[in-house]
Amino acid sequence: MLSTIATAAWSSPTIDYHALAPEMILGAGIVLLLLLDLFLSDARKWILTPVASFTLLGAFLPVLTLALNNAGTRQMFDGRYVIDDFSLVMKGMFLLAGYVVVLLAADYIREGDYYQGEFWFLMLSSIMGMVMMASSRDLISIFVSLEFLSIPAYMLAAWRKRDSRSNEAGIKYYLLGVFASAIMLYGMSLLYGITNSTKLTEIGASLGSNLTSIRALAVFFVVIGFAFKISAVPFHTWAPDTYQGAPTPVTAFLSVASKAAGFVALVTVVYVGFPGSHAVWQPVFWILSAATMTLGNVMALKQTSIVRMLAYSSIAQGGFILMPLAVAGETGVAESALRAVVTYLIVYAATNLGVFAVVMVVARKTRSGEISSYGGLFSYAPGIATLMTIFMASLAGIPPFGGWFGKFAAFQSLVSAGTTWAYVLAIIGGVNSVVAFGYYGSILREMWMRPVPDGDTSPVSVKSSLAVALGITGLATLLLGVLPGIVIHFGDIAGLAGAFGR
Amino acid sequence: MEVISNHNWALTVGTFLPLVGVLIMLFIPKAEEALIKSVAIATAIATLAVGIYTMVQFDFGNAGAMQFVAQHDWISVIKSSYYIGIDGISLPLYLLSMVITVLVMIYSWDHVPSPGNPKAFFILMLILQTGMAGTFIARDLILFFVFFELVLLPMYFMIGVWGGENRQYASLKFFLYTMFGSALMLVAFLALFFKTGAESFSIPFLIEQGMNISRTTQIWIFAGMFVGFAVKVPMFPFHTWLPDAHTQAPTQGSVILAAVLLKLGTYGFVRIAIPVLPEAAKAWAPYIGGLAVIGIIYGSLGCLAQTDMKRLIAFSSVAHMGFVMLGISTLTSFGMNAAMFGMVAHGLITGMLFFVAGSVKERYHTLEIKRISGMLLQMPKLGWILGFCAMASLGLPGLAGFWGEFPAILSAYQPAPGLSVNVFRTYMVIAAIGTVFAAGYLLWLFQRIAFGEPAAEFAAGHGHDEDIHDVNKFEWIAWTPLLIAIVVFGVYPQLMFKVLDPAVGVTLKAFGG
Amino acid sequence: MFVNQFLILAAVLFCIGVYGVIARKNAVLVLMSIELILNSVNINLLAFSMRNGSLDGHTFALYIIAIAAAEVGVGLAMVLLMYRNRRSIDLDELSEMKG
Amino acid sequence: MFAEATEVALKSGWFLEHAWVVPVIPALSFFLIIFFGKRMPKKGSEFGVASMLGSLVFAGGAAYQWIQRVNGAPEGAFVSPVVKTWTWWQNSGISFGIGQHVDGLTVAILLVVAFISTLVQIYSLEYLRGDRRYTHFFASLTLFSAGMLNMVVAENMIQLILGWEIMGLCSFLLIGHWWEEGANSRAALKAFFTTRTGDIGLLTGTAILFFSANEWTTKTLGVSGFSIRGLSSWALSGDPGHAAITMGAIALFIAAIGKSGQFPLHTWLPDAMAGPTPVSSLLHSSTMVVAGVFLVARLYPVFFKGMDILGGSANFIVVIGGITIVIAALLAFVQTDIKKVLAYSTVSQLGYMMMGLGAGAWLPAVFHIFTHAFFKACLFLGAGSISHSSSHHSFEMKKDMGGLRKFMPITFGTWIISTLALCGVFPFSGFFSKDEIIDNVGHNGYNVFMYVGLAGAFLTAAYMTRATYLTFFGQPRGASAGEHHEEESHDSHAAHDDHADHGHDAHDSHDAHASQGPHESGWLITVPLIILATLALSSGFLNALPFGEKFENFKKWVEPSAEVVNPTGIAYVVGGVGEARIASETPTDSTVEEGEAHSETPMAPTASGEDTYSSESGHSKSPCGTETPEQGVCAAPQLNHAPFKWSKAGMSMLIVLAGFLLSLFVCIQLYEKKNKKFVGLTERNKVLGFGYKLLVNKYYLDVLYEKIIVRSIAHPISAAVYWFNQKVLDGVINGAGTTAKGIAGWVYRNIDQRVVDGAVNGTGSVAQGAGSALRPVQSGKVNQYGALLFGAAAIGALVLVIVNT
Repeated sequence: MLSTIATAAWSSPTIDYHALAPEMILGAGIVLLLLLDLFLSDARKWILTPVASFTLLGAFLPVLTLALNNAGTRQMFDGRYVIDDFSLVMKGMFLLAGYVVVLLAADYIREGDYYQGEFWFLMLSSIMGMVMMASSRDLISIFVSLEFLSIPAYMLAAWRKRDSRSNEAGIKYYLLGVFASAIMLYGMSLLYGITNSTKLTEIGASLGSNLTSIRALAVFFVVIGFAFKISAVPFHTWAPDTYQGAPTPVTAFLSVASKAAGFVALVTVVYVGFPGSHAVWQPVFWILSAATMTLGNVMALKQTSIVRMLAYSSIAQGGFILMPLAVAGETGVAESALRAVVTYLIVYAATNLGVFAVVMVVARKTRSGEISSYGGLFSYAPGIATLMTIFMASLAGIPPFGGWFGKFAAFQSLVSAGTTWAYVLAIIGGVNSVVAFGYYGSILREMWMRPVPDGDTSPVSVKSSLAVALGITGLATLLLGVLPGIVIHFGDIAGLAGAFGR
Repeated sequence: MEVISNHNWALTVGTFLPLVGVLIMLFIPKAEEALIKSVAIATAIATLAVGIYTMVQFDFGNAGAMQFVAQHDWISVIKSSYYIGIDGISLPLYLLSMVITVLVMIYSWDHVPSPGNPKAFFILMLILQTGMAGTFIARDLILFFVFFELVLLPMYFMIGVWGGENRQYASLKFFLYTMFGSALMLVAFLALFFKTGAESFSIPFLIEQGMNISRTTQIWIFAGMFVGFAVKVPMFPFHTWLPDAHTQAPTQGSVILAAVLLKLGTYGFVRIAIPVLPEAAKAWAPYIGGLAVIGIIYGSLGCLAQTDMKRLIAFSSVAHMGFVMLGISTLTSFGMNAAMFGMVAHGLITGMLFFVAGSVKERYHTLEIKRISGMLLQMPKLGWILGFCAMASLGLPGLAGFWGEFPAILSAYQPAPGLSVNVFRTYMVIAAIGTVFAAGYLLWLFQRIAFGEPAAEFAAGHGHDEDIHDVNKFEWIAWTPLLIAIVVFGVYPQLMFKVLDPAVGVTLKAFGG
Repeated sequence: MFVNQFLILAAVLFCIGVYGVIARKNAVLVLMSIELILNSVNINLLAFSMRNGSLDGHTFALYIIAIAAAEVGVGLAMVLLMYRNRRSIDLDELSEMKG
Repeated sequence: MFAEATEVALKSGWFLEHAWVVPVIPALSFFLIIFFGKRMPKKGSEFGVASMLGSLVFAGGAAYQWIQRVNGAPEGAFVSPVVKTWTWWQNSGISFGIGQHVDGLTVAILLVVAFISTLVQIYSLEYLRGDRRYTHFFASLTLFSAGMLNMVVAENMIQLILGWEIMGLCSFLLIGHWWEEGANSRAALKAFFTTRTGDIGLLTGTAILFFSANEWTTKTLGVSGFSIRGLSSWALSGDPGHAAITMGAIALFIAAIGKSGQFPLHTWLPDAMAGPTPVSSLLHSSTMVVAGVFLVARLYPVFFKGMDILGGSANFIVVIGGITIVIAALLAFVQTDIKKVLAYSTVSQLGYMMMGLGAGAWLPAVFHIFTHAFFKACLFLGAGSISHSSSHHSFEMKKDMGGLRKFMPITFGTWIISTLALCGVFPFSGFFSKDEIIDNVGHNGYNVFMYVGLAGAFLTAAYMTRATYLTFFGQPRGASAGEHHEEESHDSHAAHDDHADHGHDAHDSHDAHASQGPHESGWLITVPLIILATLALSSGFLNALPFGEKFENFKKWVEPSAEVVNPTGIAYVVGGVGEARIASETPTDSTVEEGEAHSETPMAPTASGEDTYSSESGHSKSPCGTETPEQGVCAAPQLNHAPFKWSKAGMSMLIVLAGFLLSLFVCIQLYEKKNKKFVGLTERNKVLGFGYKLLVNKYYLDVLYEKIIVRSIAHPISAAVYWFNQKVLDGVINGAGTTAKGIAGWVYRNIDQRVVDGAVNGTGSVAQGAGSALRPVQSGKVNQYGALLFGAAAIGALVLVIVNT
């Protein structure tokens, strides 16, 4: 039998270079970084930062061109690698998010003398993994890009070598990550066994909508793998420790980009691979979503360290993003659910990166990660405080800042499903969004209403790169809130929902 | 709805002009306090000018119809549009919000509460102004929601930063309450949207489609909106945020809160909940009325229990809004008119009372009713103004308060067809009893604070003298318009009713008038 | 063909691996256990591939082996780092951050 | 019978057409005083006096022209009131008008009010000279008059309520005029609060009547259900359902009880004496407190039907009136404060009026308002004069008065005249009104209440005698005797002490009084007294029944004749075509009005100020009130009048005389002879034998009177009543506040702060708690994380497997 396969004629696949341009540019950039790092003297390593950032922006250009000349969906490797609106939007998001992270990290890395070259190299590789993830439509490529984006992330988390916390963060992230992906792989292997294919479309076709226990098991295990990535309760345990231990820019990166990547994978798998078996994943997502936002919020209320609080907050946000998926299988909801997820991801990315930018700015001054260190920020750094207020309000979902629209879209798709469970989840979500203000508000309270803890009211100095980051994220947050139309336009991605054939 | 006036830019400008002012102020250094204040006040006055222009251009003969209508795409993908317009119901509140803002700012000229920082303070007030005005002109649920929420943060900071000892608790409570309400409200809006075929969020459209929804569904959707608006009103039992917020808020905050923010809730009922969901409104009316009268009695009792002047006034708001809600719950245009009038009257009067309370606090450094007395001897003008407001507030005929209160009671005698007459007549009697309580607590307050000899600790030569001075220039400027308005609307209520009446008639089409 | 035995074997390996991950305190052993799981997956894939007569399973397995190697590399590096920092590779000591 | 109605033009006139000006004048002058008063030479008082004179002139003119109008009309014809309405505001088709409704009752009361107000203001010029808040005082006084006058001319209920409430406000301000003392402001609060309690009735009653009547009135008369005219005719039209009108009437009467100090809401009235004496004289004797009575008289048809007056059985009004008479009169015995005596006497007089109205004696009751105003005002001003000039600003009869007749002859004389009038002694005015009431009450079959009335007369005579005696006879005591009070004692009875009225700056003049000792007051005080006394003497002859028909002018002028008239006939009376146009000019005016104004009466006279009415010739007894009119409407119920009999009059005279003598005797025994006399008596009783009994009998009588009658009346009964009054009723009124506060406190503490608020805060703390409860999950141990991860997976898998197989 093997012989027959061996003798099968080899035909090289046609490659659409325009479609692959982003990945290629990234790859080129990565290589360039490696070489420069090899040959540059330490004094001139600063060049690496611009290289990294320009690589990302460069990779963003073809994404734009692809988006603009809408030649419809481009497929490669007989549909295993697809560039459609959805993947383009997400690629764009990953690249820009990556760019902002570079801005955040620039000074941090340089001052910390943390092996700049390797750092950028790993970060770009991880972003590359994400970019690939957005297009993967095959179990293998999904797995590969997943590891591609994870493994560098493990190392980035443990980046501060001599800091035992960073180390601990890395190991926890790593072990649990690998464990989860192992479980996921087991699920994938079952899937392959059932459907005799690794291509999502075929899997979707042959899975259909009739479920056996083994199929359910397979689907569930796969879902778990990504549930870990998006740190959904109860697969979230790594997140707080890792976020707290990892270097702040890395935390920002993990909490935004890699979470988003997890969602992308999840959406792809669910929409393309398991459209029929929503009987399995809908309840799973329902439970995950409810548990995630509730537990995330409740835990966040208790935190005193800002970063850890943000970790739980981002867990809770993940819960909100999951909400629409819990009803995505209902008639006619798929599209709005997908739109909601994407919109929310984009808004969340902009806001959360902004938050971390502020955190870094403040940490540079106060040298403390405690929430209490934000006391009286408004009195000596009104600008920063105002920005933070905007970000917090956005996370809490208060108009007119971006966040409200993300929540709105989520609620909208829930209500449009119109089932009792949908309404129940909507109510839970509503209550949670109120509880959430409990801790977002506590930061506002610190900044506006509390005195300066150590009475040091010297103005805060903002590094230019951070200033740029703040500018971008702040503007984006505001713009997304006032004119959400622009995102939602990108979010208009019927292509993927097509798999639902209903 | 067809565009009646070609001045439809007026509303947009009137709403967003304050934000322009904010932008300008952002670039003025903090130290330039006088400049900041004058820019802010100038902006507010300019806004008011636009508002007055709107009023002048307003076609009163056609007050029932939407005017200055402007409609543009906004978030096309969720079928929500930037759709604004103004009619007889919106106009008074729209203007009220502007007037109050101007007056409050003038008052703030030399009353910026600690910890100072007028820049932020005035900026917040301007943002508030935009939110309030926008809510009153929004014709699109999502737009309404956005404006409705927009007022939250500024008020949160006003209370939390410039408030009293217990401000942080109060502000957070205020915020969580309102947010909880609006979360459910949003869900209700969405449900409404989908039940009407997911075609549009525009209120007129929903009014046409709303009655096709099945009764039970309507009731559920209404429930969501009810919570959202009732918290804002606030109706018993959602009122507990109010006393804290009012007591802790700075004077300006209390005034704006009482004068305008509370009206957002009642306005929501009149503008959205009731016309869109007539069936549900019928089903809910008795309960709303019931809660309203409970609120009346309950608020009054609350007042009698208070030892703090400001808190007393705050509770009186609960009682007064009870009258408003009673009027609304009758679902008759008579009661609705009364309610609308009551809103504005309450805005003027209670706003004024809070101003006075603020000035009292500023002079005596306390609001404890026990400690203050003989104000008439030390500050006759302030004392008599307090007396005047108390009289107006307890619904003395010839002053604005009466025309909100009495017709509301009257209307309860004959609720809309389909509502239980006996129930509402009972409400009527209870409400009438409420008026007595009103007289009770207000005069009681006035008697103890204004009459008698000044308390020893504040008598001449006991340290506080320099603070204890009579009404000053800025206070006069800020108060006179309110006082005059109270008298004018009291003597000639027709001024407002002739604007409200047609609009209310249109609103209540579903109930046959 | 007799696929089931392979599947059972894979399942058993999987369980052993999971047990190892949960029960072992020694980081290296945990790594080993994870390897076990991965290999159980490989066995699954190969078995299915044989049954279905398609090469995808094999391809997948190859990828897994390759990436697993990389993973273990990173993993061991981290464990080494841990040993440097604390002179111990007992996972229970990794609980500075909690709550 | 209705067909051959003959159209006759009724006279009208400028003053009549413009009666609404009467309240407007003082209203305007109020603002003048407020804004410019302080800067005027006379501190604004001149505005007040001038405006009151102005209103007096207008009222007089209106009265005169009304009389012309009546005289111009054929005998017994219904003289339609001069009505004008302007739409004040409109709300969903319901228009709230404002305007005037001028008829006999209106002009009568207008005249009284304007007149008394004028005198009182003149009086106050002197009485309050140098007062700290002189200007405020006149402002409030003027505003008060405006309110009262407005209520009297009111065309509809809303306008009436307006005036009613303004009076309430002013009484608050005036009673509390010297608010430095807690007692005064408390009294003010109490007064306002009590009357306000009654107002619940006013509001609900108005609402009930409006909604029940509006349809009918709009249909038939083209006026809203608030219109007094409309309500009156509606009440008699047979349209109203029994429940509605009864409820309405009762509600309104509750308001009247509050305002007119009827039992059981009368307790505020005596306390209201805390105000300056002119205030007591104006507000709490002659004008404001009769507002309640006026309300009943104004809407008489409503009460007539609602309370089923003349229905044979006792009704609410008459009962309340009766009780009030006795209760109040008894209370008057135990007072030592002269103003309180007068206050209670006022209450009991109001009781008479109510009883009269309740028993169908409409005219005598109204007439009693009229006459009572004069002599009661006179009495109060007299009391003021005493305290002002003789008793060192004290009102304590026993402590500070006595034997004043020599010092203040004018005051004394006027006092005596008014007292006689009050007691209803022939030929003083009181006789013609009060006696008529008693008489008609009996004649209408309310015999029990006739006796109550007579008993009241007896008591009145008795307590007035006592008061007079204590004040003017015997030896000067206390302040009148020139003693100086220690400041403490001075303040000890501060509540009724006018020392504050000169302010602290005027202590010299203050002491001047004392040093001079008792003396007659200045002309600004005595002149009003004299005028009032004259009227107290003479006003009765306006309706002197005993002297036959031609003396019954008041009846002729004031009482509306009960007669079926053409609805358009009434409804047309928008004050002539001219005013009709005015009415129709107001944009939001109800179209109905124009409708009936123009279409329904084609033969509408063109001359402005002429009205049409229709009378049926040879029509003996009107069906009004008894059965429903077939066509047309009634404006007033058919009442019957008791023929005057000297016998009855004589009887009541005797009773009064008895009361007088008895009281006088007792007083002499008590206050003149003191105890030594009967101390000796008892000794002699013990010592002497049976034979002297007859002699002794006198003393037995003495003892009898003193120990038993007086004591039993004075102490147990009236003390009991007083106790009941002070403790129970007062307790209720005051207690209402305190208990309310108590409840409030409890609710606030437990419900509001604990339950409602607690629920909210509770959720917060729950969330917090949950947070800490969940922390162990985040143990930080990798293996446990892994276990959790896989555990969740396994459970999920298990569930799915089970579900899907």
